[in-house]
Amino acid sequence: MNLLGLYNYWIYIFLLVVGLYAVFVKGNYVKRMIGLGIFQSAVFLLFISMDKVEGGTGPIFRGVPTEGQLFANPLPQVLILTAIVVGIAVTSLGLAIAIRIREEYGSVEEADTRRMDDQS
Amino acid sequence: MTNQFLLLVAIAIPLIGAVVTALSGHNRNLRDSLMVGGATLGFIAVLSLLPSVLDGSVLAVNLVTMMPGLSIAFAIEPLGMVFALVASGLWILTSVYAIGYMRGAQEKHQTRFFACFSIAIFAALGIAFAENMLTLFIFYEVLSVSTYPLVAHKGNEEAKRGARIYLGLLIGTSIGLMLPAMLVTWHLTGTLDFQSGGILQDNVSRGVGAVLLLLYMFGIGKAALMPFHRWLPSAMVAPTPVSALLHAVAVVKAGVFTVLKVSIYLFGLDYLESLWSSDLIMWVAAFTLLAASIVALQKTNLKARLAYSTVSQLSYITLGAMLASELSIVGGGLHIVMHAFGKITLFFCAGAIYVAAHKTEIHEMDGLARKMPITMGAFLLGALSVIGAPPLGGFWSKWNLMLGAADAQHSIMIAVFLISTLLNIAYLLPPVIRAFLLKPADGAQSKPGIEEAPLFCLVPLTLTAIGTFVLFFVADPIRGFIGTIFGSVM
Amino acid sequence: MMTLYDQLPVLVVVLPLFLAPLVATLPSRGKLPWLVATITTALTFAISISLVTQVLETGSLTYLLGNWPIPFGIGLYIGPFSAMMALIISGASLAGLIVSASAMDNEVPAEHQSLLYSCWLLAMSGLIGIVITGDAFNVFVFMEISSLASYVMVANGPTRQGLTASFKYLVTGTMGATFYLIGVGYLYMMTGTLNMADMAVRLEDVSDTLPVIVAGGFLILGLAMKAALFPMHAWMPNAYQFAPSAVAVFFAACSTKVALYVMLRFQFQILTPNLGNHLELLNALIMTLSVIGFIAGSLIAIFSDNLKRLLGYSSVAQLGYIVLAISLGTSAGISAAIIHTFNHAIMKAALFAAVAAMVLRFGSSKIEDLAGVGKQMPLTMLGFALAGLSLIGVPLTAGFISKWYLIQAVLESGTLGILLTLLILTSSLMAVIYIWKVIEIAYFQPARQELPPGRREAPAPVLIVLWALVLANFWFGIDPELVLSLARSEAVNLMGVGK
Amino acid sequence: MMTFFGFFTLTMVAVVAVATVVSSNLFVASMWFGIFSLLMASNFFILDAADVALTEAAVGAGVSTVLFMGALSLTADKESIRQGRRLLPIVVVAVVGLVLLIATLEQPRLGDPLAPVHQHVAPWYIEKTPEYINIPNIVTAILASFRGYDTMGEVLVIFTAGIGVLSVLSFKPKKRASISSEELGQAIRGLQHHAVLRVVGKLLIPVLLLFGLLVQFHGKYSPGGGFSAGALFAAAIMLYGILEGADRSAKAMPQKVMINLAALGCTIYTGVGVACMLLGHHFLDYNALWTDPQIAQYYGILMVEFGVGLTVTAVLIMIFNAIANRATY
Repeated sequence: MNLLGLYNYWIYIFLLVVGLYAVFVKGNYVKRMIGLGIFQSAVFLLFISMDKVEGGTGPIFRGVPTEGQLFANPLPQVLILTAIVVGIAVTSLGLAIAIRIREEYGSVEEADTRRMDDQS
Repeated sequence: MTNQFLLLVAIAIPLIGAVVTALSGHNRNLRDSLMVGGATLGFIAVLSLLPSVLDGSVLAVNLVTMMPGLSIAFAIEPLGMVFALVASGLWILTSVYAIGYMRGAQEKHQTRFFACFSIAIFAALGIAFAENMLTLFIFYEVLSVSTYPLVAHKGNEEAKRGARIYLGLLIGTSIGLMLPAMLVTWHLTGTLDFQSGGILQDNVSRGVGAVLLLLYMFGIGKAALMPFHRWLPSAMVAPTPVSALLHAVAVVKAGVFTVLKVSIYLFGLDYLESLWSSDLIMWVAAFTLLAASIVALQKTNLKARLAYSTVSQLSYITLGAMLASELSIVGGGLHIVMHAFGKITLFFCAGAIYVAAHKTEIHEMDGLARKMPITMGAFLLGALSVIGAPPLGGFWSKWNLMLGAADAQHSIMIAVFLISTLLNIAYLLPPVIRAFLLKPADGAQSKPGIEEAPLFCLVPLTLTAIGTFVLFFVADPIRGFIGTIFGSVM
Repeated sequence: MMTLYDQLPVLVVVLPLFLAPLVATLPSRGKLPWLVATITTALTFAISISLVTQVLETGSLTYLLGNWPIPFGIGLYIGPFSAMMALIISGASLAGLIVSASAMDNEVPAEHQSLLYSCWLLAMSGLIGIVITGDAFNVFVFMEISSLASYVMVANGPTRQGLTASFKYLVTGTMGATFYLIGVGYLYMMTGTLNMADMAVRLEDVSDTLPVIVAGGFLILGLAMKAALFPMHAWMPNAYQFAPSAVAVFFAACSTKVALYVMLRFQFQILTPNLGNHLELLNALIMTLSVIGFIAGSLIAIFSDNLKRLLGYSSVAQLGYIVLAISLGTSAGISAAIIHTFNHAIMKAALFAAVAAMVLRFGSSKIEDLAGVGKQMPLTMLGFALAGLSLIGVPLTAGFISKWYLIQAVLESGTLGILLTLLILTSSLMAVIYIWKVIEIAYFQPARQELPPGRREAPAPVLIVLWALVLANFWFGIDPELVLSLARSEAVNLMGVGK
Repeated sequence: MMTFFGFFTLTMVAVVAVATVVSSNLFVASMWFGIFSLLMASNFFILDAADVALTEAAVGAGVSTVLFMGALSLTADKESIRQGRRLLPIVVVAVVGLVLLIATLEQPRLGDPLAPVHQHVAPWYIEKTPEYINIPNIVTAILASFRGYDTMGEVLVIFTAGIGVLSVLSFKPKKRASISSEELGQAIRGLQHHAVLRVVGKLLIPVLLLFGLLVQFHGKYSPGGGFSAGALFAAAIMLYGILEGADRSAKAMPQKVMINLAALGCTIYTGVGVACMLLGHHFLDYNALWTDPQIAQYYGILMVEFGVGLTVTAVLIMIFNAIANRATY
């Protein structure tokens, strides 16, 4: 259990790496946004993994709270609710820009747009 | 009005003159007369400061203090006074001459030219009266920048290239070497003020001080110590009045003046003498002095030859400073004056020759004296003065420098001075000899009769030539006046 | 019962935040959105001035949001540096807005302006929100507000390159923010709190553990991306070049500096005491990057043929100076960093204001197109030249004060200091070269295109802003006391030792 | 059992993530990405984060997938094979991963009750929420009151995104977006020719709306709140748009109205805060609103949550319409 208790964090790291890789390597603007999405989700996982308490329940009172009743940590959840909305905001803006780029340049591949910018 | 105020006025007049010139550009007669008027006014203002300095009272103005130990402040001390007098005095003649030259040669952008010209003088006065290194530095840079348009005046590629080298070297050395030296100085001493006896010796180790000296001496690019002398010849693309201003009055003199100030008031002679690098600089100066003269020998273009002669003459003063004996310092101070008059005469003549006969090469000048006797006569005087032959002013400065060398037990430097004197003769007299003794090569188009340059040019060069002669007799008071730096009137 | 005076700390961000959505709903035609935005900004500017005075008189201010005790609620913390940053941000925004009064119409279609000005206010309040908060996560939230608004403004640039620039900016910015969030996450994991001051205290139990070191690394890395620190700078020159000129005035003065502010807060308030011997490693890393940054930045600036781009790269270099000062880890370093932050803001704002005017008249910011601008727009070009002197660091200008303090701070570190000094001066020389390059073309070359007589000099509002900023450059070059005192007291706050 | 299920879904997530990145057909990729979000959501649920799970499901799996689809229909559905330099990125990424991996060794284990996160601030929330605010859902309490300032910033982020997308996409395109005719028709007509889909879909819409309402106003007792509710409403509208055609949904709710609603939402939130100030309390100190603090908090939270829901809904619809109707220019 000791090391398995880190499994969540390892997965988060893996997702982070995959997402970053996509952002760095992919030339397609839409694909990059997807990579960015994965990258951000990784961070969600990081935070949410912190909130778990062994033998605890979700941070919602059902009936009267008994003594020694364990709850998951509500704070990371709040933060990630926020972060998720940031994520969708960034994604939608990025996609909108990508659409315009396609209209202006006729392509959503960075290689093409850069070439055209260099020519102009 | 108080002397403090007068001091500020004296510095401000050229600046105001620049503005007035720029505004009155539409009417050139008005403009030019205003400029000459301003120059005269400036000279009078500076002159009127003389008495208060002579009676030894300290005259200082603190304009702004940015940080403790960092301020824009002015103060008058003998050396600065001399430099200021030379600059503002020759400014009058140069501007008169410039008017004649520019009109004679139908140059363009005359207004810009004259405006920058005045700013340059403003900067020179600022340097002369600077009370601390920072102030000096500021005006030093103003001088560099304000003379760029003058050098680049012709506007063709060659002029631009020359001007870039000019500015690049001056700014580069000052920011790359002098500024760090200042920063370290302030870091170690907490001040940049000029104090008699220097500010470094108490709280800077000899090792650091030696490095600082190197930074300062090579950082003062205007003193044209080799290998940072290239800017001077490349500035030769400028119109001749500019060369006169650069090589006799403002720029180069500002350089060597700074050298003297730094040596006397930042390092102090005793401390300076104790640094290993002062000997090194001395040898560099000696080398520059001889090498430049030899280069001058090969130059066939008159202005180029004069330029290298200047490089060599400046090293006299640097060398004098490094000898770090009172006599040699005084000799250096004197040389600022003497060389100023001698060299400006030579350049005036070169310009006059160009305007009247359109000749720039020395071999073209055979028999020129028949056409332009006055000019060539003045040239002879100037040359002799630079060589240092009595009864001309140049003699005294060299004399004092040699005494200083003896005084500082560097007798070998006396030899250096003597050799260079011979070289001076070798490169300065040929033009005169050709002009007076040989007969014109091209007999065809040479019709008899006088063809002097316009009066505007002729009068100033005559006056300066006479000046070199007069200075021989009034040298002693000046010498004494500079001597008061060290308290003792020699 | 709280008076208005007590509410100022939160009003400085709430006021624009409250009005921004309204601006978006205003009719786009006409100057109404601009007017509202400008008035709001002016008020914000006034508030930040009073905040600066408050801080100078009574020391740092704190404000509990929702009146919940920290660390459980979010608390605002306004120290000297925060107040100064708020002043810079609102001031830059005001300058930019005044410029945009005449410069925006020919770059952004009218029907978008209400949205644009709404974003402008959001960006401003976001940036201010970052500098006045005392909560690590809250920084992230406001970072996102300002960043998103900035992406939008860049994307609305006149040319299509605005879009690619904006996308690049968006990707880098989001990565930076997320890295920052990771760092905060690790700190939270080890301390259980999000309040910076509280973090600093509670980290002592776990100082020098791996997660804390990682946190430090990620925080610095993320903020470096946001601050366009070399080599994460690629987005910035593009963003400045292709954004609407007026927006560039605003950004150039403050946007990246906010990230540096946060970096400085974390560096000294949280990391320095708790990284043990790994701190030197971190500092050494940052220092190397900053040095490469300002040398490379200046070098590229020399060879760039577009004025906006040139200034962008010069900003890369200038930010390098600030980061170098931070990396020294001394109180002199803090002061130097703060001083240069302020001075660089006023000089860059002035330069970009001048450029905005030239673009307005010549329709291009290519340097060779601006030949002879010195004759055709004398006042503008003179302002540019003077601000350029400040950028170089000529005495009597604000730039000189910055350089002076920076170098004095650097010299404290012995032989290394000498080397750094020489490098700094080298890059100053490069600054001389690239500014001179512009001046030479502007003054000593025949004009490429003759402007119609009526439209030569820049419009009055731009000139007013430009010259106000230029005069500020000289004012703070001659009497830097205000900036110095703020810097000193911040240094005392962060290091406990005054200088 | 639960932990095992956790491992399983986590592993799945990792696999799906790889699949998302490698598949060069972008439609497929965005589908994978939707599944990825769904798995993520279920993970969050396992980790006792019901609110987050709900929001992630609605936003990540629902909305963002739709947006990606719309975007792809306007750009290109395949990415070109040629890609940038690989070596440097791989090295950088590997280093980052390695560093983090090492760091995990000194991290507290999953669910460790003694971890610092569970010591300092969190217990206070759990302890004080009943006393100060007295609503069962602690997350909502923190979100809307203790850290209400963050949430306000959040609303403005989403608002910024909304007007941003609008300002970027309301430019008249210089040339028609070059997409195939049936894609174009698709975008306009939606799925009108698929009768079955339409009927089923139509049935879904009211359900979504109802669920949204529940989440919105019951969010203080059970998981939910403005964000997830707004996402659900928006999802319903999007479904309508997909079925009936984006032009219809756009006609039904014109952008101008949406902007005003979004702005209204923000203004409600900030307005509540300002009201507290005017009443002489701190910004967002709901206790100003009523004599009894608990009731005051209750209504304060109610109002700001409504503001959140309004803005999120309006903005998401705005974005959807902007992207979907791009094709119809």
